[in-house]
Amino acid sequence: MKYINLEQVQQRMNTRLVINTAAKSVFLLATVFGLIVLAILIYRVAADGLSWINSGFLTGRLSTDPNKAGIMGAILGTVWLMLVVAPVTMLLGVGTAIYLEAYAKKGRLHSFLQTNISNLAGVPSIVFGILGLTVFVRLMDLGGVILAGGLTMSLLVLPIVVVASQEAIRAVPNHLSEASFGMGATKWQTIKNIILPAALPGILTGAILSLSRAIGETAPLIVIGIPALLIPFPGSLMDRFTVLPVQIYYWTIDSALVAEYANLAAATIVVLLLVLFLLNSAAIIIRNKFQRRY
Amino acid sequence: ACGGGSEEPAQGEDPGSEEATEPATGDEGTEEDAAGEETAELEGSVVIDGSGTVYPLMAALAEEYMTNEQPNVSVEVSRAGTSAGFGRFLVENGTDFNDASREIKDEELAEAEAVGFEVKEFKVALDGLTFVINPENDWATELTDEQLISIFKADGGVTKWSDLDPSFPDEDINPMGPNENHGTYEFFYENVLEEADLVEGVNLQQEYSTLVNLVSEDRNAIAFFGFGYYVNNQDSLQAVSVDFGEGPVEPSLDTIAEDGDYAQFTRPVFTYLNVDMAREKPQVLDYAKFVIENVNEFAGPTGFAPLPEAELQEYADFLAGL
Amino acid sequence: MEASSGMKKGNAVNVRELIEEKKQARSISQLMEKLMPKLLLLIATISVLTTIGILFTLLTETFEFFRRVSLVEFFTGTVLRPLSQNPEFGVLPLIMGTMISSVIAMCIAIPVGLMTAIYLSEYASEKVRRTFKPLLEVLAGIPTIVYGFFAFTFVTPILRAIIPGLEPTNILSPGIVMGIMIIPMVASLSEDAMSSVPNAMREGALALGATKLEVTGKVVIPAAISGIIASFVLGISRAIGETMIVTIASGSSKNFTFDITQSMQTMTAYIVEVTGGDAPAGSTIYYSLYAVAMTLFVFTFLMNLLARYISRRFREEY
Amino acid sequence: MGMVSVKEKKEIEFQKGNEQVEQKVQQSNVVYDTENLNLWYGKDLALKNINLSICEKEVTAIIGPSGCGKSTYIKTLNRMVQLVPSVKISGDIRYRGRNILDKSFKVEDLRTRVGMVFQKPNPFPKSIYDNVAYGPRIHGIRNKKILDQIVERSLRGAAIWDEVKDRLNENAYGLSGGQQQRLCIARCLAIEPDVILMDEPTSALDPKSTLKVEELIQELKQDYSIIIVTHNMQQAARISDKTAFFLNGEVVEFDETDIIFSNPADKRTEDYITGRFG
Amino acid sequence: MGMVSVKEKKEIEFQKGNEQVEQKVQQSNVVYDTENLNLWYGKDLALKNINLSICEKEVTAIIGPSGCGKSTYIKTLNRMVQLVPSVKISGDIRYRGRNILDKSFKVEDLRTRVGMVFQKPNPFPKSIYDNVAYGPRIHGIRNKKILDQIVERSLRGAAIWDEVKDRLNENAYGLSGGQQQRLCIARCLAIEPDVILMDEPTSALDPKSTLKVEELIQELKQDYSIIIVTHNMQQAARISDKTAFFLNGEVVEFDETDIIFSNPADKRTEDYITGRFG
Ligand SMILES: Nc1ncnc2c1ncn2[C@@H]1O[C@H](COP(=O)(O)OP(=O)(O)OP(=O)(O)O)[C@@H](O)[C@H]1O
Ligand SMILES: Nc1ncnc2c1ncn2[C@@H]1O[C@H](COP(=O)(O)OP(=O)(O)OP(=O)(O)O)[C@@H](O)[C@H]1O
Ligand SMILES: [Mg+2]
Ligand SMILES: [Mg+2]
Ligand SMILES: O=P([O-])([O-])[O-]
Repeated sequence: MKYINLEQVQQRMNTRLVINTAAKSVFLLATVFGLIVLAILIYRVAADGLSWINSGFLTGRLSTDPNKAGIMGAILGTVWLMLVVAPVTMLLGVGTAIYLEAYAKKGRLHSFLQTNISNLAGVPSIVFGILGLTVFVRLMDLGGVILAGGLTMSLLVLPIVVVASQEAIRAVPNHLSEASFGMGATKWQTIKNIILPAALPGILTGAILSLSRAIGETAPLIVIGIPALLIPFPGSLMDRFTVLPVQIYYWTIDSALVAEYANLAAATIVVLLLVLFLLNSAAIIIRNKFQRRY
Repeated sequence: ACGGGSEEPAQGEDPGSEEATEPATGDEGTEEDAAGEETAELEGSVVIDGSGTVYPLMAALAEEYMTNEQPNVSVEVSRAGTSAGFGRFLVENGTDFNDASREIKDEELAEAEAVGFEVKEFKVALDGLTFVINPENDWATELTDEQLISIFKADGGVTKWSDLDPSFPDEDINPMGPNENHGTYEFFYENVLEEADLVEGVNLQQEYSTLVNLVSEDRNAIAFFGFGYYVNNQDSLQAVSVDFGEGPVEPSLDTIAEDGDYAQFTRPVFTYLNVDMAREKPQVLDYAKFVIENVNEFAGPTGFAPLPEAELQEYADFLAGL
Repeated sequence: MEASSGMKKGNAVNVRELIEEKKQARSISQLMEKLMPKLLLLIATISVLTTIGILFTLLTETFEFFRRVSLVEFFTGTVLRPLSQNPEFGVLPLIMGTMISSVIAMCIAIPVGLMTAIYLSEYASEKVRRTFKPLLEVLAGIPTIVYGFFAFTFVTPILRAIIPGLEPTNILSPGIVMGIMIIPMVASLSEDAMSSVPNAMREGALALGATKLEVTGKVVIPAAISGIIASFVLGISRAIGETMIVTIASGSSKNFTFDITQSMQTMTAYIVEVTGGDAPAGSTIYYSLYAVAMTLFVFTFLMNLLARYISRRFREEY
Repeated sequence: MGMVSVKEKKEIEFQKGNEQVEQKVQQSNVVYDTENLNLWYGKDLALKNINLSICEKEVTAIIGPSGCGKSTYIKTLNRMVQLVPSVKISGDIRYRGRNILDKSFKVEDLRTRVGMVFQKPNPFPKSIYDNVAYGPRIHGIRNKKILDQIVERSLRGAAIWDEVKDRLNENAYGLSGGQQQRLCIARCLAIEPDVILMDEPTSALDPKSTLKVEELIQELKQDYSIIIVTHNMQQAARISDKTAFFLNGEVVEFDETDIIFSNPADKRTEDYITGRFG
Repeated sequence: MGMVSVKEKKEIEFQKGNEQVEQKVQQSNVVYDTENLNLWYGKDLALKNINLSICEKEVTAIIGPSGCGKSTYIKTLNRMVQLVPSVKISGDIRYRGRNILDKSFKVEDLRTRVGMVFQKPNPFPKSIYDNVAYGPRIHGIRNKKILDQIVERSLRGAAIWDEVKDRLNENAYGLSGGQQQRLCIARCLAIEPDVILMDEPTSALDPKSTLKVEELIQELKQDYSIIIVTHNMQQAARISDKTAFFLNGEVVEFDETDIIFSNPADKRTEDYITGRFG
């Protein structure tokens, strides 16, 4: 006895295939939707801002006069901030990742640390701002300076680096470290000579991604307190500063005061996106170039 | 010179009482200081926070000072709002100046005393409380002060335009303004509404840009804020001419001046100086002097009416005495 | 070993002896061996300290706040007027604002994100996937301030042209833009979950004559469901914590309403507003900041726990 | 048709031997008929000019060292190989006379007639019942009673009914590897296929489960045509009627299993079978 | 000492047979001596009462079906098995008389004397030179000249020098699988071990490379004691002097390779060798 009637199957087949094709188009549409928004966003921003970008704008000092205003101060502020964030996050992030992946026994401590990190990854950035305000600005009495902002940002992006580094380390095949152990290498020798070099591309990618997150963050810095007008360029870790996204924020909300500020904001966005684009390209290049071959 | 200056200004001081300072000693000091400072390269920072309304004026001054006077001094201007600004001002090692679009309150002065420093009030310019409506609104371009108050007051009995005048459209009015964070709100609440509650459903916003947008896109909106925000957005807003009893007066730099026709809705804006800071840090004092000397020049372009010279002279004298 | 090292063909070097010789030098590496784990543990505790720091700062000030304002008033009050002469501290308007903006965001992000994930994981060729995924990641990497600007200057005007009565600052526009911002997150995490479903399972279904859609709907999605739902929950917690978009585009009215055309404030935007430069320490409003932040923290914390729970609990075993 | 391994032209004698094979093969009913099949992964030629006829209700074993193209060939028979995007195919494969490589031939159709069992058991992460009912359901059978019957019959057919009949609603991953593999066979039987392809179906199983599956195959061949890939020569010898020996993408020899294992025509076959390489 | 597979007490005859084996084994110099070794992964007993003596300068093959504990045993010999946290061990393993399971025995020391070659070639993602120099370097040898000598000698020893001498600075992943495996052997030779453990060193290689590695093993046994795991019985027969047959974590039989393959004492050995299971 046959339950499956081949003719019926045949008939239904056509409907099923049509539905499949229709669904595929809908899915494609959804995928493209995000990209269209991206295109519009970039087009809009470029249309508003591109004509405002010139060497004066890029190298000039901040000004209340839109025709004189430049964003060098914000660029330098961003660079200074990264000078804090990059080393601090790398040290803390990679260190934590190594500990978790190579040393911590899979037990209570390990799962506690791991849970803690994934929870930190989900804490809103503004709460980190409050932490920074309370601990670095007030308690340690640093004031709203680069160091305070940088440390706040470091803690904010720490989970990104930890998780990325963990994944990179975990992706180093066991047989490599086994080979090293098999030669009589100690654990730290193996980590230093084999695991870290092999995981480096992944770690770097994570580091770059975390930096680009830090470059774009606004809320925590606003909470820490960044002046709306700051003309001198920052010159040390203990200087007050402003950064690109904060400048965008102020110019956006002040566009009611001076209409051209909207253009300045757009122009600054173009610069910021360009920086992020470069960083992300670097990440992708690293990822592709060092694509694992083992 | 120091002794004379330092005694008086602290508490509840009325700007008028400054006449008491001796002009003679002050003059000498000023010249000396001025002579000394023209060559002296100052450095360090001056920290200013406070009113968003006063911000454009103070920012313009600060920029001028840093670019053309003392390039090594960093004057950073924030704009948290008058009250929030006082929060940062009234602490130990707080800000050097606090801009305010209302007068300092007694409690705030008391706090300064508790912390242990002296506060000096400077009026810096005059601002006209401006009521703005949508450009499409062709009926409410002229209103009496009473009508305006009745729109914003809780029991004003006005919710529709037609409540003001039967010839107006039968549509709901959307009143709005800056929120309680702002001195502008407090001035309006205390001096115009005389502390009567605001109407239910008034839309209070933190950012002036939001208000400008709201009004520019809503023909039933009416908002109040500083004259400067109107001047900069004349394309998208129109100001209500206010009839204080002698015919409608359009707010303008002339009418909002101290003796102008719009004076009833005019208010002074201030900056408050931490005098102890000025004594400690030469750049703060120098900057204060610079502000007083140049503020009138910057007032007009940023949407404020200038102060009488005499008043400024008093401040200059006071500073010279420090 | 002695026996073996003697007969090595090499005459010049005796590695065995060299190694024995260098054994002393190895005491440094032995030291490192002992030191590193301790050092690394120390570093690893920083992340714990961060959490403790957050809890500590939030809790002490929150505690002070609740000495001034009752828990009941805070959590049941529908009016938030912190600066008023007679202030009221009901947090419900902020929770409402947060919930509504998040719901709007997820209404966009979940369907679009999931469909994108399905397309990329099940339909797209390897080449398409390799171009689209980084592009979407770009979308995820755009700073939220840019999205705020976009919502305020582009999306809102368009929406206002379509929906009469929409206020220039409203919760709808930032909600939508937030949704767009979260699409890549949902898409990418769901895609990961779906691509990690073993191909063997797809092949099993295909070999029975199933179409791709049937494979996706009846095999891949059920198998990946824990990861997919976790991506939704993480998306929601991202929406709850998002700050700049709402700060710029939804105004600061503390309305307690379901009307999405109105301006509303979220918990995050409230924090920005109150800090706005620097909060006046010691006032009740200053403490309210921490109470709201604590509420926000608890919200997102619960969401994260939920996500973890889901991805563990509902993981299909295969 | 039949097995023709086109090597250098000199090997004429070798070719002659194969023609004999061809004749033998033609005696029974042909299900699958592969002609001049070439298959490339990108630029790598993985199957070289395959000619092979598979007969009805027989077990045909495909043996050969790792990487010789066994899996590739068997997956070509239900076009699963085309899931790899870089695959290019030339030649003909006729299934019951129709060329399955033809555009007009719907793969979904083909695959409802040609079931497949994979190397690693791959049940869906669903209940045992849903696993078996999956195929009938996608083909439109919703009636619970009919589904129940199909499930029971298929599980019985796969000799696993008694072991699972009390836990049909439990997740299939609770079963042992051997049970899972028989479940996969049941799942395949549920769509009432004509041919069953098996790619090393026992290589992930312990000896006991292997035995069970082998017995099952012997039974199934009453009703189905079975093509089985294995790299266990003993297994091929035990269960198959015909055996094809693949090497480097070519069919070296295809004949009755007895002949292949006792008296292979090709030296390489002999070398492989006696374990001289691989 | 020697091989004693303690089974149920009834198997007395079987035990007797083993005692004879023991005597044979004692004739040569013993490198490794395993006594009553039990090993658990968590609660699973993976090695059951293993007794085995490995002799100097011989190739000892370990065969058995998948999962019988071959890898586990060989990894116990250099304590690599302890990288799995759940592992528990009882019994003694004496390497040249000293118990390596003793706390005082540093694993690093042990592993500089006992090299290991793995199933999949696992060169480091470094240059060929750096791969070979890795071991000497971590043991403190920095002198470039000495390193050069070591590298050359090791590569020669692994019969790969001629193929790579012109590209020492290229990445090791540019080599073919078989070359990589010989490189791994060279890397292991660079620290001049006493014993070399090999876990299915050719299972990932093509027949040609397999042959090369097998030849190499034959050569290496002049200087080293080699223990090799393989599931290719032919390979064991070809290259080893002694063979141990593992089943379910136990040593079923351990004897001269010739004897194991021609005349095994145990029925299970015979069954396995003739392909009746596995
Ligand atoms: N997806 C693929 N892409 C590219 N090449 C492939 C792919 N799958 C298989 N190949 C190559 O095709 C050849 C035949 O592979 P196939 O899997 O058919 O071998 P097999 O005989 O099944 O081997 P095994 O016994 O290891 O399963 C091999 O050289 C293999 O490397
Ligand atoms: N890391 C581990 N954790 C738990 N159990 C393990 C682990 N490694 C191996 N086992 C178990 O120990 C037993 C012996 O495994 P082992 O790898 O030694 O077998 P083998 O003989 O090497 O098999 P193969 O031929 O497949 O390599 C198996 O049952 C295996 O499942
Ligand atoms: Mg295969
Ligand atoms: Mg093994
Ligand atoms: O911003 P304010 O001037 O109104 O305080």
